[in-house]
Amino acid sequence: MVKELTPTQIQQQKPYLAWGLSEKEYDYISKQLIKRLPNYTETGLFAVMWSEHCSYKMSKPVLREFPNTGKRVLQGPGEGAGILDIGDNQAVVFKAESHNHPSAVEPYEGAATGVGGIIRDIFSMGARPIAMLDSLHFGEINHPRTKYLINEIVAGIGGYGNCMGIPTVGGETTFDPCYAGNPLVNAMCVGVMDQSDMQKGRATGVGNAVMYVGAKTGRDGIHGATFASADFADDKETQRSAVQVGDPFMEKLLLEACLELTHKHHDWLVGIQDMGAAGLVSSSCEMASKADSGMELDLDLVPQREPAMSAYEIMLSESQERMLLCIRKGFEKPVQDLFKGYGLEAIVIGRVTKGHQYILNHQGKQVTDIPVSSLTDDVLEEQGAEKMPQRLQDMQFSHQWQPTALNVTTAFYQMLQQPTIAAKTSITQTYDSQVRTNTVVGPGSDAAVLRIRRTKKGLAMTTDGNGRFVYLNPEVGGKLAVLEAAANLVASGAEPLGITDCLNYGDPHDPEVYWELHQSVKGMAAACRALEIPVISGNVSLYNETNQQAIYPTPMIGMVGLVKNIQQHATLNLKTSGDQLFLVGD
Amino acid sequence: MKVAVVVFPGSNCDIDLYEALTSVCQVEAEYVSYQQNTLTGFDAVMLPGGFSYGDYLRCGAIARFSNIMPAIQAFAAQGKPVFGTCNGFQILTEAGLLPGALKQNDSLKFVCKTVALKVENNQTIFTNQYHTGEVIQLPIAHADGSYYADPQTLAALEANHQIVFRYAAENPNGSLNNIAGITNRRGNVLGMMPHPERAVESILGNTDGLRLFKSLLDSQSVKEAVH
Amino acid sequence: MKKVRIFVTYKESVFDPQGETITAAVKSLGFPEVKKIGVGKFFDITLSDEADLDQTIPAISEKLLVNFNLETYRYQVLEEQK
Amino acid sequence: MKKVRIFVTYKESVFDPQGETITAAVKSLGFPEVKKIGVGKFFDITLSDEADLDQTIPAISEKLLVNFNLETYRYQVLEEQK
Ligand SMILES: Nc1ncnc2c1ncn2[C@@H]1O[C@H](COP(=O)(O)OP(=O)(O)O)[C@@H](O)[C@H]1O
Repeated sequence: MVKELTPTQIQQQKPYLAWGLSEKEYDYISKQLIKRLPNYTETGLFAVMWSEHCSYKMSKPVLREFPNTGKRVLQGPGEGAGILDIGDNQAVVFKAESHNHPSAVEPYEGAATGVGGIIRDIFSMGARPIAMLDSLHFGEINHPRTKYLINEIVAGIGGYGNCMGIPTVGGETTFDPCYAGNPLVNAMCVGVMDQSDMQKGRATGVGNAVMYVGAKTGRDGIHGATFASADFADDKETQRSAVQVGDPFMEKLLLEACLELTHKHHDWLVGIQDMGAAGLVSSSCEMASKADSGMELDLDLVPQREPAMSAYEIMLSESQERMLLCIRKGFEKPVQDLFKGYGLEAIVIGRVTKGHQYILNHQGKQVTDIPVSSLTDDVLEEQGAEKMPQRLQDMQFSHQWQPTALNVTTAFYQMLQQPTIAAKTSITQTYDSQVRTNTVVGPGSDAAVLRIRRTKKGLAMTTDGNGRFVYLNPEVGGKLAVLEAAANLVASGAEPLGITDCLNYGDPHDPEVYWELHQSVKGMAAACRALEIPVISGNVSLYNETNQQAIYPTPMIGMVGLVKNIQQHATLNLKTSGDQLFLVGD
Repeated sequence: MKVAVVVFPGSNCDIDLYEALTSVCQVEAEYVSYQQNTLTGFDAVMLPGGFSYGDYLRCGAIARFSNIMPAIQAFAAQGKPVFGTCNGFQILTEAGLLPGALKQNDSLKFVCKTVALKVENNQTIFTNQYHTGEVIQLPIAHADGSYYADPQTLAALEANHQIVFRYAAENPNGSLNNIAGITNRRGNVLGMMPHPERAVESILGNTDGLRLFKSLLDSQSVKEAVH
Repeated sequence: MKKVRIFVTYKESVFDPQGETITAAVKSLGFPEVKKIGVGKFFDITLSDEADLDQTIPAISEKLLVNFNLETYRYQVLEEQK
Repeated sequence: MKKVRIFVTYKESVFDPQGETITAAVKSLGFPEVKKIGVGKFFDITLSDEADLDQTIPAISEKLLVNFNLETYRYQVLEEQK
């Protein structure tokens, strides 16, 4: 059992510092927002909801640079994933997500659960996932740990996607020493749906049920800091592991059950959201916040895998393969029956309430009573300090490096031997790129192309980024990332429609890192505006550092385009000898 | 002609088979849940690829206890056509409808690519539109496709011409005698690791699998067996 | 509660790619003293006190846990409390 | 030759989807007396007579056989002949 500190002890001993909440934030919460000292559970909820990961408090000011409107945009940033109109009352849904830190610690499960998480984001919008892509950045290929990381991460991505029956159709893989201690694992999922099936993560209607479905809650993925702290009386550390383990089989059942619910039972379902980062707390309070509702949950009803879990642990657990539903009052039973048909349990754990309070009960005690908005909307934004990195200041005055002309043939062969440039078939062959028989162009071309059954249309998709370019010139590098993705789509016969991104950077409190973030986003935003492509979803991963050494600033662009007539898609291979080659552009 | 496509928890190539039958071959097909217990009204049964029960324990080991399996056993015993690809093949071996077993690939990795296959026997209801000795290309996508049987079983398979497809160039998984697909003794149950249903449309780049479905659908023997 | 551990391995005649790969990997890590590594799986089964082990264990092994085309098994009673 | 068996299991707190699925399957096959099935793997290691088990076994376990993020291990000397 956990010995929980009292509110006064928390005020004095400041355990929240280790959980990532600053003193200024703590004071603001206790003096301005709730006007009393938060208890243990509440402090934990604030710490996780106010983390950069959940609140984007430092990146938000920068993200405002991105254009996110356009005639096709049905849903911009703010929900599980963005949605674009592709005609015929259909829509494409996509989002990318990073799982860098979990993959650095436990590469197989880290990568696998990253894939699982992004898939849930797509089907929680009411869409059927049709494709996965990834973007992987490793240290030098001959670094001893790199081979292990590649094998495990690639196996994790394939293991999850293959089992789900979602083809992994494209991606990118690069190698550079800067990623040796901090590999980047970004995954993108694309889904398709009828516009009438669009869902939102909203909990409205006083008395409506909040239902929990999927795997049981364990102590997986709970903020590392709490494990390190001395709060645990029971000393079985060696038997403890907070690593999240993915269960793609469970997720497959969850996917089919949720799609049946969203497609066939509009009248039962009010809102649906996946439990991702910060699990139950973030999904439930976001669902309430977006609808301006109140919510009351009984944590004893939450299915638990481990004994003696505290309220804090239940709320913060990041156990995988769980969804939260808001169900119209009176339809709880049919929902339960629907999920039972897939071997899953759906359980009412609370209700939408009058007012705007977020109330949690655990073992006969009320453990939380705070305004919903205090967790979601009142976060103090932080504008980072910015400074142009020293290396770039120095570079302005130095001469540009000029390659000496050597034997072009030798140089060509040497380039082909670069792992970043060499063929990636040893990776892509371990991914099922064809399942569900829509893959018209799989890995190995500029972009993947999938047909949409029973239409003439297709979708092209690609992930691109180049950390080295961004490192050398963040603004230009940012532009190039967008342009490369767009060029890949156009070369496949598609019109670019929209972007999702993963922004992978170092510690934003470092003014040089923050400057890189800001400049590169400016560059990407400028390219988006020039091409009229909105950014409809994305993800930020900061603190990618080892030994205070940040990775290259590495934004990944995931772009989706529309192929109007699938018969007219294009591939990169030369078709017939005698065909003419043209160089287009500058 | 009406074909049952059986859906187990974790099946994920069910739609591929269904579409190959309905959209491409213009044949009536229906999904049949693993929970059902009858196949009345169907003329052929197909078991799709995927990861039934997550491939936990062994591929196909848990699925073979599904409610539908006795009906499939009875269906096969009547000499009606039963076809399993990938996980479907694994389930058929676990259920004892086909001899042998499928082990983890020698590479220990999942492999998805197109491989060359030699048609070893065109005297089956599934292959009569191919030529014996013909080499075709079909996609594979599996982690556990290495066929194993003891020497006596292998010898019997060879002697009875039950080996229908063999890997023709590289052996992608370490299967014995390069076996990619086999039938039962009677020839009405076919299991194979490659995915013919992924190779039935030119837009997807390959139509070598089409004749397998056509063989079955046009097959005189099927019509006789059924009517 | 009764506790039984069932050990499942490939039959001797069946090639075990995992064992071979692991043996090679261990040797290459600089352990020449390691001659061979075989791999198997085991199932730890908790049963109620009434369970008849001589009946139940072979039954679930044969029905589900073991594929006799490839595998063979042994079991060991870990705990048999009344 | 010396022979050692290394048992690798998930740590107690780690979610084991395979074990859960197998337990459910066995119960539904009509074995209500089975309460729980946990799954593990084991390695049977043959070493030369000179091998220092106290050193080698933990070393190869830690380096290769066990993933300490999720797993834990125990070992048992089966045979120690000179
Ligand atoms: N990790 C990966 N996962 C899936 N596909 C990949 C991965 N890495 C590379 N690919 C695929 O391999 C092909 C070549 O990749 P890459 O060398 O990055 O090409 P390009 O520079 O043209 O983007 C592309 O089709 C890409 O989608």
